[in-house]
Amino acid sequence: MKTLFSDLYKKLNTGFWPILIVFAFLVVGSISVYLSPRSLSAFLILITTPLILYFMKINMKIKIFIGLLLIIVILPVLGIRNIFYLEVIFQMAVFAALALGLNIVVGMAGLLDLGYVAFYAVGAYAWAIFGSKQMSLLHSIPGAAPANAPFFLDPRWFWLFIFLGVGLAAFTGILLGLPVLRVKGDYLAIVTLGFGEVVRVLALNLDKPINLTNGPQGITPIQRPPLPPEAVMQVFRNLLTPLVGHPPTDAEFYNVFFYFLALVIIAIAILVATRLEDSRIGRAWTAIREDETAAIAMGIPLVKMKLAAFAAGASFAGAVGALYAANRTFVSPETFSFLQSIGVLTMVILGGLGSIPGVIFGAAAVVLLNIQVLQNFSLYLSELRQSDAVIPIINFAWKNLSNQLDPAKYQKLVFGIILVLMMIFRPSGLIPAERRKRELVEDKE
Amino acid sequence: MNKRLLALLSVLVIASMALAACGTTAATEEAAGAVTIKIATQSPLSGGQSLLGVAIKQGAELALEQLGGDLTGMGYDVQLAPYDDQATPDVGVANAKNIVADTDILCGVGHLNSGVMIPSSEEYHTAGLAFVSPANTNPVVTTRGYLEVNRVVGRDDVQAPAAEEYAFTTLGAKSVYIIHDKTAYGQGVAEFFKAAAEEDGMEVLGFEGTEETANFDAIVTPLIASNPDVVFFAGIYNQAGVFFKQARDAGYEGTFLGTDGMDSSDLADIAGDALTSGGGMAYTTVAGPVSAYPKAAKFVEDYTAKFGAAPEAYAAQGYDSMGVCLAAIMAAAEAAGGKPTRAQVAEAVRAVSYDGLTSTITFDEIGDLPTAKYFIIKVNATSKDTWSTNEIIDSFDLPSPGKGE
Amino acid sequence: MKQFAASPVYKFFLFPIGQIIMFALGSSVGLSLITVLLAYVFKFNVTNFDLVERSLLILPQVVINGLTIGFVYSTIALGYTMVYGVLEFINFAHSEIFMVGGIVGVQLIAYFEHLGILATLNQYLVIALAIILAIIISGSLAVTVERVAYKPLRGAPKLVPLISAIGMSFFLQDAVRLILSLTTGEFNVILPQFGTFDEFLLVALPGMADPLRIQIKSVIIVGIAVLMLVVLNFLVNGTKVGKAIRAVAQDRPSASLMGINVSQIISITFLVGGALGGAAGVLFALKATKLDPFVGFFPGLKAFTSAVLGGIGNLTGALLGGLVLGLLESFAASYLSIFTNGAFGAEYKDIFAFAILIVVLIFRPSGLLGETVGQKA
Amino acid sequence: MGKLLELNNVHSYYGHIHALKGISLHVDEGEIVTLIGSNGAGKSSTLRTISGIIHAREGKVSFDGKDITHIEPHNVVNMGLGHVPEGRGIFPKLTVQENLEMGAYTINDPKAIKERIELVFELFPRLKERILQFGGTLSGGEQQMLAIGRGLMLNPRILMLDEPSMGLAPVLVDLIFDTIKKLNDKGTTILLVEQNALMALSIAHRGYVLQTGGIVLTDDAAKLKQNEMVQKTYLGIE
Amino acid sequence: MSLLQTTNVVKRFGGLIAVNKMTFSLDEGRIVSIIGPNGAGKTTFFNSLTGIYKPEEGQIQFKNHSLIGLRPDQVAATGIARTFQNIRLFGSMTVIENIMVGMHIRLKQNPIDILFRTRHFNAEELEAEQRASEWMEYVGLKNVGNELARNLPYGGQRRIEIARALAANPTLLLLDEPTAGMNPNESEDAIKLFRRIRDDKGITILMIEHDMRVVMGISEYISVMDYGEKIAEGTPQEIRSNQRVIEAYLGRGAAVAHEQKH
Repeated sequence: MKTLFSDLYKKLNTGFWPILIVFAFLVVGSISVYLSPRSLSAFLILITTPLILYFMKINMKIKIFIGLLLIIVILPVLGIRNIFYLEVIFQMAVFAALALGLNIVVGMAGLLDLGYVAFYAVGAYAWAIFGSKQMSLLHSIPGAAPANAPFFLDPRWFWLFIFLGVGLAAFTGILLGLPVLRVKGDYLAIVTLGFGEVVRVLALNLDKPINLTNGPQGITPIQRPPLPPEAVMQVFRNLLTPLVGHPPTDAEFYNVFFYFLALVIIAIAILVATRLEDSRIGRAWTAIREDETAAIAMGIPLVKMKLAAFAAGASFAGAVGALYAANRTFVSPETFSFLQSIGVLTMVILGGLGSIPGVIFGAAAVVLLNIQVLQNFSLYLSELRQSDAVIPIINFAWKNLSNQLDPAKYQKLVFGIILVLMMIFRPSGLIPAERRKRELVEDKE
Repeated sequence: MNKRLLALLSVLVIASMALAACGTTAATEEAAGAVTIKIATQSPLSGGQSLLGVAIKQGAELALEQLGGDLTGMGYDVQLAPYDDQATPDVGVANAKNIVADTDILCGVGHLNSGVMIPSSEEYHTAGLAFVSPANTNPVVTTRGYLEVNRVVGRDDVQAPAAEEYAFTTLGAKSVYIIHDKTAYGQGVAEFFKAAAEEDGMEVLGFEGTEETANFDAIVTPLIASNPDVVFFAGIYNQAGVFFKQARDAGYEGTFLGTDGMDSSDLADIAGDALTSGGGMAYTTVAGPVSAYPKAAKFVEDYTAKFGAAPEAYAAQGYDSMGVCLAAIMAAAEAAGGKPTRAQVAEAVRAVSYDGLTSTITFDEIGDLPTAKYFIIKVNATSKDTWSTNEIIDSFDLPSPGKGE
Repeated sequence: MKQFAASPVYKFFLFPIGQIIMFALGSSVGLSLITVLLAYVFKFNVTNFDLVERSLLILPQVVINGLTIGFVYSTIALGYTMVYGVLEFINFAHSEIFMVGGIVGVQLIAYFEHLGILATLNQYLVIALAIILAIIISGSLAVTVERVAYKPLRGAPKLVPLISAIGMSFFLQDAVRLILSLTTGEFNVILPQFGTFDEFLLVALPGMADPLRIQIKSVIIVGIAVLMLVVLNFLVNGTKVGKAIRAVAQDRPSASLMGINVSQIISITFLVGGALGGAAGVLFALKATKLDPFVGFFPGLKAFTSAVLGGIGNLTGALLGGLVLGLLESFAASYLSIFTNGAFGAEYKDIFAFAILIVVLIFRPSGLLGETVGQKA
Repeated sequence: MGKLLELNNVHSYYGHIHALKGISLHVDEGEIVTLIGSNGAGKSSTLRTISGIIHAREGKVSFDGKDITHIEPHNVVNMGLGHVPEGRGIFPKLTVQENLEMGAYTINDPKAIKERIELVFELFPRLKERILQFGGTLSGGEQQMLAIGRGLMLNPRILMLDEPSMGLAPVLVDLIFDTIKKLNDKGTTILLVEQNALMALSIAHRGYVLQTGGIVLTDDAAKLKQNEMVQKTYLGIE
Repeated sequence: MSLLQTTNVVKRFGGLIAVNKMTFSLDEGRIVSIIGPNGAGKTTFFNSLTGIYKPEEGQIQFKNHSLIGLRPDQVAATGIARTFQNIRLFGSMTVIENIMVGMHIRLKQNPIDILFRTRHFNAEELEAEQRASEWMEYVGLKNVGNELARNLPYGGQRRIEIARALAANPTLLLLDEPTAGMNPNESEDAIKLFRRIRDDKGITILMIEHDMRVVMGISEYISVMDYGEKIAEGTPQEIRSNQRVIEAYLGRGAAVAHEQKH
């Protein structure tokens, strides 16, 4: 079995095969999504194309060309036909950025953080408070806000708040890091868990004495940055109308807009993460993870480096938080629960702890599983239950399936089983971490 | 290792390519038959809040089964598309986009949590898809003035004052202790109650929010020390029942008060004697007890028969929301003389006058019930079986406050 | 004297009970003193009533509340700490083991009620049977979980079993829900009312007008928890298996070279931890009266925090941590609102618990009774 | 005097690392046999494979005529095969007494255990003085004594010692080797892995030289001592 | 002028005195050993020097600056590098990266350089990599730069540890049992390496060692510790014949055996 697969891989990854396969995926995926925009398998083909592209041995320039074609042209066009896809990719990007940030803390520096979502909350609430009417409502009772209160800032301030989110989250990271640096391993895990809960409880409760977060009601509406000027939009509208079948609305454009924004953020996140990894700082983090005593004896300042890890990891979440608040136009404490932290950690470990392509893949896989595959599966079964379909061999009518066995209710159960099985059969993740080979050294051999 | 993974993946994907091809043909075949109309539900079906979320879905499912016949008679294939929002905004919004992208879906029922409804309804609004909420009492849900967003329940800023009115005027309470569950619903209600109480000059001895569901000792102790005339609990019966029991056990003798979140026979099972001893317990609701509504009695019977358990809170509301959807689609289909558009359905929902389980449902210009009758129900039951012995002791007709200024 | 100290009665009975009493008294008295002191400090902040008087009025009750929940936390925390001691990993699914114990216990009592014999049975016998059943079911469930989800992962990096445990925790929640909904149609389980547990013992306190009211439930919870702690202490320190558990915790390969079946000992550890969790579940159910498949999360989190607070892996630490956390929570939830005149309230009790944890760990990075790091380099 | 322990073409792995590449050796009743070789040559892996901590993927390990290739360590120990691991493996938070009791884990007779402990104390009087001290607080030499003592608790027919002199002061090395000799004189068969080849060869009857997972040389200890390669590589004699 | 001077250093753990009034002086450019029985406090003394432990009393002067109160990384920055008794490499990093970690304090790249891959960054990384492979060759390893450190054989790991310490350009190199687990042949190579380090690079070496062959073969000066105290010091000849050392540490037999061997 093993050799069968690796032989297959070898055969498929030589000569003209790779490019053929990638094109097959691209073309079949695009066309089938275009023709049946609601088909899950069509979308799965399209969405695995980047992964295939990543693994196949193809000239770098062609790779980049295909990648850009997919990202800039194909996906937005198909996405306007079914905005759900843009949402899926948006969430993939959001969680991938979170996973990359957490990967710095857990994967590179080896500091187990179970409250990572706190930094996400900091970024989100920063823009939520200032980009909404909340600043004008500081003294009103949550839920009883007058509707005519003015917005506090112009929506264009959003761009600044992405950076402010980065800064604030990094600062919070240091704030958390400072007192707990002496704490190690599982002790650190519980402290960060506590910290995450503290931030959530604060978001939930800071509606008094002054109403900063609007408590459990959450803050809404939050402004979005304005779209490009009408003249520019008109060009796009004309260009897209024939492809999509109707002139795209502003709402649809916003989906594309956030899609691109998320992609830019994830691209920056990847760049920052890889560059940090391949540097003195990244090496110091790995050294600390492997052996603290030896690292410090090599002159690595533990405090500074751990704080740097916390700050760097947190900053990713800060940026994404601001983006999230603007996209949703609503934030509430429910988004920042402990389970969300666990979710991001799961993505990191499923993907491959310490592996940048791994955690991105992990995030994408979990998002896809959570909001598409499992949902679709249970919808499909629900359709079956409403139809007259019968399971052939055992002659069981789907209609008679007990209501209590409704698969829609048991997504978490399936997810749990997947987690356990993954850990047993692929403990180092889907794409395990690999050390960078240094060319200079290779040359000498 | 990666290589094997990749090879495996490619095999899988090639397999799914084949599947996709089959899928497309299946879809086209289906399109050749009856015209499909889908109605979505979205509520938490898994996780800790699924008890209520499943109730919404099952209520809607029952309604579709019982009331969908007319549409089927017109030659449509009417289907339910249940989505699980997992009580989290992320999933809710993603599902909303998925729902919106399914052009067969003409109307929707959901959500349980205002925190999920508010961001998700932005999507419904932009897509022009009508949604009827069976549970969201947060004012913001409708005060945004979206055509597509409606609800068959009251608002926090209405029923809380009704409860306060009862406490102050009818019970003559001088002091109150307010507890809420730290959800958008509970806290909203609690704040409005507090404002009303302060206006009337009632002494608010405590105002506590808690996410605790099991051990209320720490809250009960100071509560008993301050001995309020009334304890107002803003939350869901699930949590409240335990609280009532523990407070009573610890020696509290005054009256408990709640809102429509208490409206479940399970409350009696959880709290037992605590509901009738001392000053007893009462709650406000837009729906009278089952005994007052023969239709509701039949609903309980049918529901229990189909799902093997009595309906939880919001099941009836889920049923009514679906009823509204179906009535509106019928009306729109008749008017359009074929499968209606989403816009037509949304207009029809707003214009609906539907004879629901609990009352006749119509919507005002922002999607609220224009005036709702609020009943004060005194609980006489100490177990599930005797829930029907509860009595209406008061009722108020209160208009929706509208959009606010 | 020295002989007495070595005698089993002292070592396995008097000493642990003394220790428990010392911990309970020490933390209660300490926190009470701090509270009274703070009451005097804040006295002038609060004008509508006498803060000191109000504080003293509820103080005994607050202490009893804190101790009750504290002992429940301790019992659960021991499960975490036992497993941690041996395998050095956080058994995230322990909160579900605890939940299962509670639900099984309640279901048994409900079944008695269904049979109509609940009222005729001795109430203590009912509780005992519920606890025994919970111990059996939870214990075997814990062992099964270990076999299925953790055993194949021996030797994997630390985070791997953690994620597996999280997966198991999701699985168990929904599996229990599935079973409950299939059998009863819903998944709330409610403890039937029976016996005299809701009644109070009245204890007259000198200098106080009202007698102190202690719920019989609380006494039972504390009593059973103490009993279990003593049994556990004997098991771990006084028996051969206990020594083997400790040996495996300290050096696994070398334990196997002593003829100790390491897998078996690990199973036993899970069995004991699971049994404690199951029993704690019944105690908790006694208090909460209503359970559902998701009820384990918060007590589990608190118990885990207790274990860390006391020094994870250290059994005495788990006991102390649970008591301290339970009391702290009780004090914070009851007094915050009074002291700040309503500005902050019970909702901040979790923040309080975690803040204390952070402060403790800053000064003692390995918890209250954990070993100080840096002995070995 | 038959073959008490025999390894036949044994291959073992740690994950993907091929640690033993076809080891064949035997130890006869009453012998002291020593394995010498550099670090990483596979000496410890051989002992670990014998006692079942890792299992051989190929080949056969037999003890007293019985195949023990796939038997778990706790059962191997029970058959009379003691293993004192490298780094001693003392339980640091059990007392000396408890450590010794652990050594007799599979014996259920308290009286027998007591007797065995007395025998160990006879061999190492120092341990008796430290009876209630925690294992972790002992000095290196005392820990080694405790480890050997613990290994003797089950009265094994063969005792495998992994680097007993490691990290010990020269004075203590002498003491440990004297003890090993004494044990052998009383009838215990010894399989000794030692870094200190000179010492090992001076008390052993026979020896095996291991290199990168295989046996390159075997002979009587005295002859090995004279072997040029052994002298050069392991004895430091130019 | 002595490079390192400790005066009455005391380190306690609870009631146990691990290092007691240790006064010790080390001249620049020498190779000096500390020997003594297990638990005599040698490693604790090392850890006190390098800042891992904070001594309760006493003074430590290095290049005429006090090391008391400095964190280990600050001590390292003053020019003291070390190896460990049980090899402590960063196992999942490659050999070359391990050595580059050793250069941490010498590298000057800041976050801006790192994020924007400035010319300074690239030049420095390239140079560091080059120097790392030079160090690798210096300790006698070839073509293993891209191997994970944990995959190297024992002897190789010992060498990388030394290369990693040397990469920090130290003035003083502390070696904790550097030849433990080596056979005589390998020990001989190690001795040659240590000599070379001192002779070519002028680095002072202080080591803890049990193998008397190594100690006597390379040390110019020896200190003997027992129960936390220095019980003797002197040249190898003096130590070998010191009665107290023989009793506490060497044993009569060993001393005799040693004479025979040479």
